[in-house]
Order: sequence, then structure tokens, then C-alpha cells
Amino acid sequence: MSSSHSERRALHLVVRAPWAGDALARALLHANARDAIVLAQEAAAVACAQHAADTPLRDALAARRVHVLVADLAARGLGAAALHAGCQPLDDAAWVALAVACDVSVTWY
Amino acid sequence: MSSSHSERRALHLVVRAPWAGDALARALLHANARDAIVLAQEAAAVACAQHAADTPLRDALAARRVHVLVADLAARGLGAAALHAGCQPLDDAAWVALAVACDVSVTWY
Amino acid sequence: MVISLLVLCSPASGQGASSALRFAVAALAAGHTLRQVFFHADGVLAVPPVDVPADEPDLEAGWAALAAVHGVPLLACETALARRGLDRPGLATGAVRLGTLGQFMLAVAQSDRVLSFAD
Amino acid sequence: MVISLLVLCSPASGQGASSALRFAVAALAAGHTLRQVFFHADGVLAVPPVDVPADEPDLEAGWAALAAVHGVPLLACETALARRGLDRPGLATGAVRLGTLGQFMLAVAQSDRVLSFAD
Amino acid sequence: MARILLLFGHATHDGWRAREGLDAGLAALAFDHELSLLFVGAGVCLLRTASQAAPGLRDWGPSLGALGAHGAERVGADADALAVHGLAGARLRLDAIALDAAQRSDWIRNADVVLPF
Amino acid sequence: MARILLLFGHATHDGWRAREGLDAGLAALAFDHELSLLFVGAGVCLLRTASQAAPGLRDWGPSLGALGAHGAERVGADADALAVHGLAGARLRLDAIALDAAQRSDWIRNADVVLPF
Repeated sequence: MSSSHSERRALHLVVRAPWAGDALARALLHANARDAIVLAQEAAAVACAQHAADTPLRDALAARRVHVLVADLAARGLGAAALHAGCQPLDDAAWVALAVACDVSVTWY
Repeated sequence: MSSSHSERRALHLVVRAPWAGDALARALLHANARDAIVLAQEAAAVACAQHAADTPLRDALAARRVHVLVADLAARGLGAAALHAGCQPLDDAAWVALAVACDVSVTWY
Repeated sequence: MVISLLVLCSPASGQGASSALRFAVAALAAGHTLRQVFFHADGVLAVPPVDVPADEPDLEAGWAALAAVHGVPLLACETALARRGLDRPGLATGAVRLGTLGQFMLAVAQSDRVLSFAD
Repeated sequence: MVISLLVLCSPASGQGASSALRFAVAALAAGHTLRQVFFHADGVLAVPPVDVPADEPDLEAGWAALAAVHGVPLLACETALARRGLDRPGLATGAVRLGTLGQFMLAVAQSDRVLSFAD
Repeated sequence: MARILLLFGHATHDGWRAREGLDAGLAALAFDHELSLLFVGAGVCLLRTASQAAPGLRDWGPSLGALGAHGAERVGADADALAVHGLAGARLRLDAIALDAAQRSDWIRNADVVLPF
Repeated sequence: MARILLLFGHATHDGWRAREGLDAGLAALAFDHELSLLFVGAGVCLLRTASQAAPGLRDWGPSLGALGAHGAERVGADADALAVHGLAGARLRLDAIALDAAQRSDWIRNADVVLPF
């Protein structure tokens, strides 16, 4: 619980895709520009270029730090799919490092 | 399996609200003007006037036969809430009668 | 009419399981015949009998009454139970018995209407 | 860092439970300490040991290895188990032991990070 | 004998839901019901071929093929959802007919029983 | 002692989820953590007062009051969601402060632990 009040960063783990609930919309609503958003499990599919057309993600990508778990993309046959330009692929080690670097994690489902 | 091909009617049971998935949108997409849509469980809240403002329900109400289970409204403290004009309240006996009158039931969740 | 029900959700996850019971009770009250209630997927969580605190609604007692009073067969998919590690002796001692999807498909063949419950 | 995990979903419902295991393995590999993994709500479905067919991934074996190799405490909420009728002798024979939310709150007090898993 | 429609509306790795829908389909065929499969919304993801088993979740997709081969009458897929999920024109795990909303609506209405997974 | 934020994001009758969040809150207080409650999205429905027990589902709302009374530091609610769910200005089961998105975002960021129910 190290950083001072204002510089704290939160990690927002999103595990449901827009067709299964408003988790992504709520994460985007509650994340600031320094927070990290991690698309995982079913939500990973949304990181693929062809998906974001109709979801709020496309505009958010420019304003937020969005990441996606590579393992969850691969599990859905999307390992080779093109990602949105602003979307950072994470392997599990990088996921852990990010969770440790952020002061608090919140899971949206 | 009685009625002839064209006059068959389906009952579309919707049990998730828009904030929890696209069940309502899919039901509306797959129901024709003679089919019955029944809002139940969490989806019952959407039948209340103040809810439908942002959901596709408002326009659909005019074009579809939409019903809501009274017991599920009451369970959520919405027993006395004003419903959308086009929305038929159903008690459980009426729900059974409707399910029997329709040729097939499909549950969207 | 002859009606069969398929319950796909656990009592823990939402209102789907209790809605199925409500529909069953109303259907019997209206004079219809309940050929079978089949619990599949997470619906098999209805099998382990739960000692419910007084002020909590007791779904299991509701199903038990249905089986006792109206002779409605209540079956849970053995494969789905095994997949969840719940195919243990002593677990299926409540109103819901072990069954197979084959028995459900037989009931479907003999039913005018089949309704599914989820949440 | 000292990390604790809270698992809120059943292995049957989605990828949340297996994501928790993946995170745990990666955290240990990176040299962090796993203070506790606590299974609450539907997460307690991780308790009954499942004999998984060969070609199915075996979550339970994964957790068991974690407990054996790294001594990570794996606890499931007794109240949540009871609520689901799963507080039976012979059910908690796998890697996940019975525990209380109090033990989880103790782990929280001693952890730098706490992550939750759901689906 | 009933006309049963298996309606897959949730994506692959949504736990065992799709797997348990498959079990129901195989049982339906074993009891001589007429079986059709319809993939709607995120359910079309089940038809993606390139997925391998998630590290913790078995990819049951291949056994879906068994259902198709074993005698399901018809296999349909939501044409709009195929596009949204980047599968329009892609090779699918089963030969599914792309259906628009009206066609899907008819498939549902003309079934005797719809089982949602 | 940690600053724990209980985040309720799902409606009342979504099974036992909210009930089991409540259990976690009571345990947190018993172990001297600093506890705050935040109701977002459909979770604000938990604050509705008029609900009685669903015919098959216990209405655990009243025991939510216990958590508030027992010493939760702060109780906040999503102002936008209150409006959507027809609760703006309504009497709520707990005295919750209506918070806009930025305020809610700060509550989350300044917690040590967020437990989602």
C-alpha cells in the first residue's frame, strides 16, 4: 500500500464480453488514464480488431491502457488474430507483474 | 404439435436483463409479431416504465406481445411499479396457459 | 397437456431453479400432467439435500412435495453430477434421484410441451 | 510480494477457476509468496475431487501440486459449502480443505495484494 | 419422435455448458428424435476451428463434429454473429448454413422442443 | 488492517451472490479491517426497500442493514444506476452516498482490496 494517494493505480480485470454483460463498460467507466485494463477469459475476444467495431472499446483504447491475456486468446483460436493497435498482449508473467505494480485489483464480471 | 406450419407461435422466455447479457435483444430479434415474449426473473425489472428508456424494449413493445411475471416484479419490490403500456402482467396460472397455448418455448439467458 | 421441464441452473446462481418449481406447481394446479423434471448441467446442484435455515425458502422441500403428492419423477443427470464430483453415495438422498439424458429424451417423446429454466 | 487469491466461480461455469490457477503458478514462478487461495460462493465447487477423463484438464491436480510443492493453503468457505449441501464427510478429501472467511480475512491482513477470480 | 433444436448461444469456454448441450444432442439422436443445431450470438464461436484446449479447459469443439456427422438433420449459424466474431466466410468446424434473423426465427418456431445451451 | 471495499455489482435475486458478499463483509469487520460498501450498476437494486422474499428466494436485504449498522465506514451508490433503476431520490435500505463515476473510481483506487459480489 505504498504509493501516495494520487498516484495510485488500479488494475481492472474484465472477464465477460459485452454480449454477456456490462463488465467492460463498467471497467471503462471506473478506470482513469493511468489504470490498467486487462481483458481476460471471454472478454479477450473483444481485443481482436474485428470485434471492437460495435463495442465502446475502440474509443477507450485511445484513452486507456488496455491489455489482453495471450493465453485466453489462444484458447479461443484467436492466438494469431490481429489485435487493436492500442491493445498490449500480456503473457502470464507480465500479468503477474502488472498486478503487483498496481496498488489494487478489481474484477468486473 | 398441432397448428399448421405458418400459424405456429413461440414463447420466448427472457431471464436476464440487458445489463447481464444480450438475451432480451436476441429474443426480440427472433420473435415475430404473433409470438409471446415473457420477461421473467431479473428481466422482469425491464418491464417497468422507468427502465426501458435505454433498452430496445420501448420500440419492441409496440411491435411485439410482451408479458411480465408479476411474482418476479413483486420479488424485486416492483410489484406496484408502473409498467410500460404495452406490457401484460401475468400471474403464474396465466404463464402456464400461455406456455401451453404456444407451440414451442425457448429460453434466452 | 403433458409437460416436461429441464432445469439448467443451480439454486445458488439465481431465480431459475425456483421459477421452475413455481411453474411446475402452477401447471399441476391447472390440471396438466408433469411427465418429468430433469436437472442437467449446473441444475444438478439441486441434488444434495440442504438443511435450510428456517427463514430461507426451501426449494428442495418444494420439489419433494411435488414428487410425493403428484408422483412427478425428479431426475438429475448422472454424468453432470460425476463431472462435478457429486456422484457420491449419500448425496442423492433427497427428492431428486439419479437419472440419464436418455430418460429425459424418453419423457420428451411423451410430452406435448418441454420448457427449460436457466438464469 | 505476499499475494492471496479469492475464487468465486465454479470450475463448471467458465474459465475463472482455471485463470486463478494460472495466475497462482505464474506468481510463484516469479518468486512471490502465495499466502492463501480461498474458495468462496460457487468457488467451493472446487472441493469435491473429480475423476477427470484423461483428455480433460485436471484443475484439482493443479491445485494439489501447488499445495504440495509450495505449501500454499487452499481453503473453502464452510458456510458456502453447507448452503449448497456439500458439507458432507468424504467430500473434502481433495487438495482444498475446509476453512472460514475469518481465515481469509487474516490472510488479507498479511497480504500485499489480493486478487479475485470470477466468470 | 420430436423435432428438437439444440440452441447454442454461449461461447466455447463458458465452462461445460456447450459440452453438456452436446451430451443432450447425442442422447436425442440415440432416442430417434429429429435433431437440428443452431448457433446464435456468441455461440458461433463454438464453430471456430483453430482453438486448442485452454490451459485448464478442454476444447470440446472436435466432439461437436461427431454430433454433426452422427446425423443431426440441419446445422445453422447466425450470419450476423459470424460477421461480428470474424467468422464470416471462414471454414467452420461443422458445415453450418448461414441464416438471417427471419430464417433463425422460423427454425425455432418450427421445432417441437428448443434446448438452450 | 486493510481498507476493504465490498463492490456489489449484481442485483438482489441473482442467487446467493449478494448474501455471500455480506458474509465476507461481516468477517472483515470481525477482523478489524476498515470496510466500505459500494453499489454499482444493477447492484443498486440491493438497496431497494420494498422487496419481499421471492417465492423461493429469501430476501436478504434486511440483513444488509446489519452490515451498515455494524460499522461499515462508508456506503456509496452509483448515482447513474440509481436513476436507471428508478431509485433516484428514493428511500434506500442503507444511507448510501450517491457517487458519480469519478468518485466511485477514487473509492476503488484508494482501497487496498476490492471484493466483487
